[in-house]
Amino acid sequence: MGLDVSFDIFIVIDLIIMSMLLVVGIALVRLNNLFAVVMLYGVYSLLAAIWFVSLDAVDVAFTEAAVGAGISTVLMLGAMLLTSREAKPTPALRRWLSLGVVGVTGMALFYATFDMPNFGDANSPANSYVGLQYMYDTITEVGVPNVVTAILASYRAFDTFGEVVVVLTAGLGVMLILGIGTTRTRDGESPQSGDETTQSAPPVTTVLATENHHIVLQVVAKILIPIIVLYALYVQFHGDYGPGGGFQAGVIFASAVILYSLIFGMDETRRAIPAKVVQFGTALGVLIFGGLGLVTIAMGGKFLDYDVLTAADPILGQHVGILIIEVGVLVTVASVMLSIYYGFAGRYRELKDQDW
Amino acid sequence: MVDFIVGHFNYWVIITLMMTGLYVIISTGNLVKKLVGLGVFQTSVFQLYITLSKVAGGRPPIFDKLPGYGTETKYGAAVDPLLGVIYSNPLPHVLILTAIVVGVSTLAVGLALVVRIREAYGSIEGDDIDEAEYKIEIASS
Amino acid sequence: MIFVVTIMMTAAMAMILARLLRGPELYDRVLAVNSFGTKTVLFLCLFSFLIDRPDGIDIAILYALMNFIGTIAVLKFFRYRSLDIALAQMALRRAVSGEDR
Amino acid sequence: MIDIMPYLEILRYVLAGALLFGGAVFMIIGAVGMLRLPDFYARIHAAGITDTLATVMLIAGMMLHSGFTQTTAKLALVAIFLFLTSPTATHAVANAAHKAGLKPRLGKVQPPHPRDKMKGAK
Repeated sequence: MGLDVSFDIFIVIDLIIMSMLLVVGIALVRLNNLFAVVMLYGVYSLLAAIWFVSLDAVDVAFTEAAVGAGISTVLMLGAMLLTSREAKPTPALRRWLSLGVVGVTGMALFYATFDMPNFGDANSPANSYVGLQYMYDTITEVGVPNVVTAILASYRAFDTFGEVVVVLTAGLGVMLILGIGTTRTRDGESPQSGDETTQSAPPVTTVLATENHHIVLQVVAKILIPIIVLYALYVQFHGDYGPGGGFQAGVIFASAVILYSLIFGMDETRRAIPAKVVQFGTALGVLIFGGLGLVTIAMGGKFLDYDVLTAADPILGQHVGILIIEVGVLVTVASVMLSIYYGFAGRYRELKDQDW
Repeated sequence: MVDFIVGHFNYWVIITLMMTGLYVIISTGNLVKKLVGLGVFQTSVFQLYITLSKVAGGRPPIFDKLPGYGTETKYGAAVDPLLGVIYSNPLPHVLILTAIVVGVSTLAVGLALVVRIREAYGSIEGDDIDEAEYKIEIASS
Repeated sequence: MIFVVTIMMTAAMAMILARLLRGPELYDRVLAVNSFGTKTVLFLCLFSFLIDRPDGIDIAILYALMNFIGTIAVLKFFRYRSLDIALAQMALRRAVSGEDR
Repeated sequence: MIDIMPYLEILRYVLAGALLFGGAVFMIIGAVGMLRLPDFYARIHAAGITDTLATVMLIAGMMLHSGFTQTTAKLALVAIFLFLTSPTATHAVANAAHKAGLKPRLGKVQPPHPRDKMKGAK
């Protein structure tokens, strides 16, 4: 068994994954209970992650599993909590009209695929020029076994820098729209707008009731959270040799803190990681990234050209440069995800432990 | 003919998923479900890129044992015997890696807007919002 | 050998997916998602054995953790605004399903 | 003294195959149970089978198959995490469902769920 087995043996697995994806996609259309829709979306991005693994895209599968199935489920649940739980069914006319539009677009795209290269074709235009050249150059110029990290962090460092600034801007945007949860603590009551339960709930502090309802969850969380953070660091530093890197590590770290806040409550989390630190962290990562760029210019190279970092051995300079910017990406992505979660968590009152 | 179908079957599945996402975006009035449809649509675009990058019989673009540094100059790299192994194309993976994280960031901003719309208009169904806006229009004019 | 086991694993995943789509109560769906996640972790391990690449197991470890966080999040958020709504709906559903729906 | 190493090698793979196959069979039993059992609290037992027994057998089979390598260490990590998280998650689901007032369907005289009526489920 192993890779020398002929290519078609994986078609069976691909077909199964694709059919499951289609089933979940169709189910997403028909469901109106938003909880079910959000959970199905988590399953959908998980199946997409499996498909990426079978398509040899291990880094992308890693990110899709961490981001798609983890963080976006929690964010959507946070948003759904503040909005409604049931979507209104769509009227029949609108359903048929949109089906028509979708059908026409689908036909056009379907027609467009006729002259696309066959699946897995080695000398298709996409696979034969730039991608191949990166494979050759990485050995000599960057010396990092994981070519994807080499391209992401070294060849396209400027593009990754721009992308980290995009993540920062998204964090700022959510902070401006939702605040970072300070509104709740200032007047003790979240600005819960008028909905069914309009009675202003008393300022709720998570009273650790005598008979604690979640002793099992708390014990397991106490065991798990340090391991998750350790795994995030492993993913961060293992990025050069296997799937991993700054983005995935940041998301895993953020989900560890989110798990802590889910079980121990928002006030404990705010005491552990105050909102100020999270805000500072979002900017710190970009500072590290940009700072390294300026350092390379100061040392005579171009912006984010790591060869000059260690004049003796350019390959070592590449390793050092990649590690530093991965730390920058980790800090920014983790703090942005946390600040977004703080923004959502700040707008609803804390559920007492014995209620769930 | 069969080779054509097997070769293009991935693209047809991806187009179907893309159209499912598009249908959800267009047909539903609920803003949160619209964002879920957008997520489905985005993921199908990522799948298209990654399907293009797969090379038949290839392996993930990670060198097992890093080959010795080429003695050649920086650009005339000696072709290393290790490269006899087929690897999939790493470039689309890089593009999609950043696209996923940017996608989640925009999703977060979108959800934040939905929350504020809910607090401003009291509902996140498309037509209820129009009614509320219409009433505000009438009240203010 | 591993290929046969992987195919059996996907069959089990398909059944769990059926329960996920059909599950009447939300808690059936939460259970199905959690069980589907566990099966996916094992599927990833098996699949990385099939293609002789140890990288798939990293993703399996990651998803074993993420699955737990997702389940806890759904459970907690479901209870937030539903203290009264859920009970009413469930009672109504049971009453309706008592007679003929 | 005959050299038994090759036989051990063969035994290892045979045992690995048996464990893998057994794990897969129990996985399918759990999945069928999940699908067919009438009530939420019954389905939790089906989920239990797959979370504990099938997982251990599959991971043990894979560990045997991969011998003493870094992959085995990673597999051990997967086993630990699965063993830690999935029973806790199932406990949390059951606890939440019970607190939300989901009553188990007791007694044989229970009217079949309307959905199963067409299939004539008893």
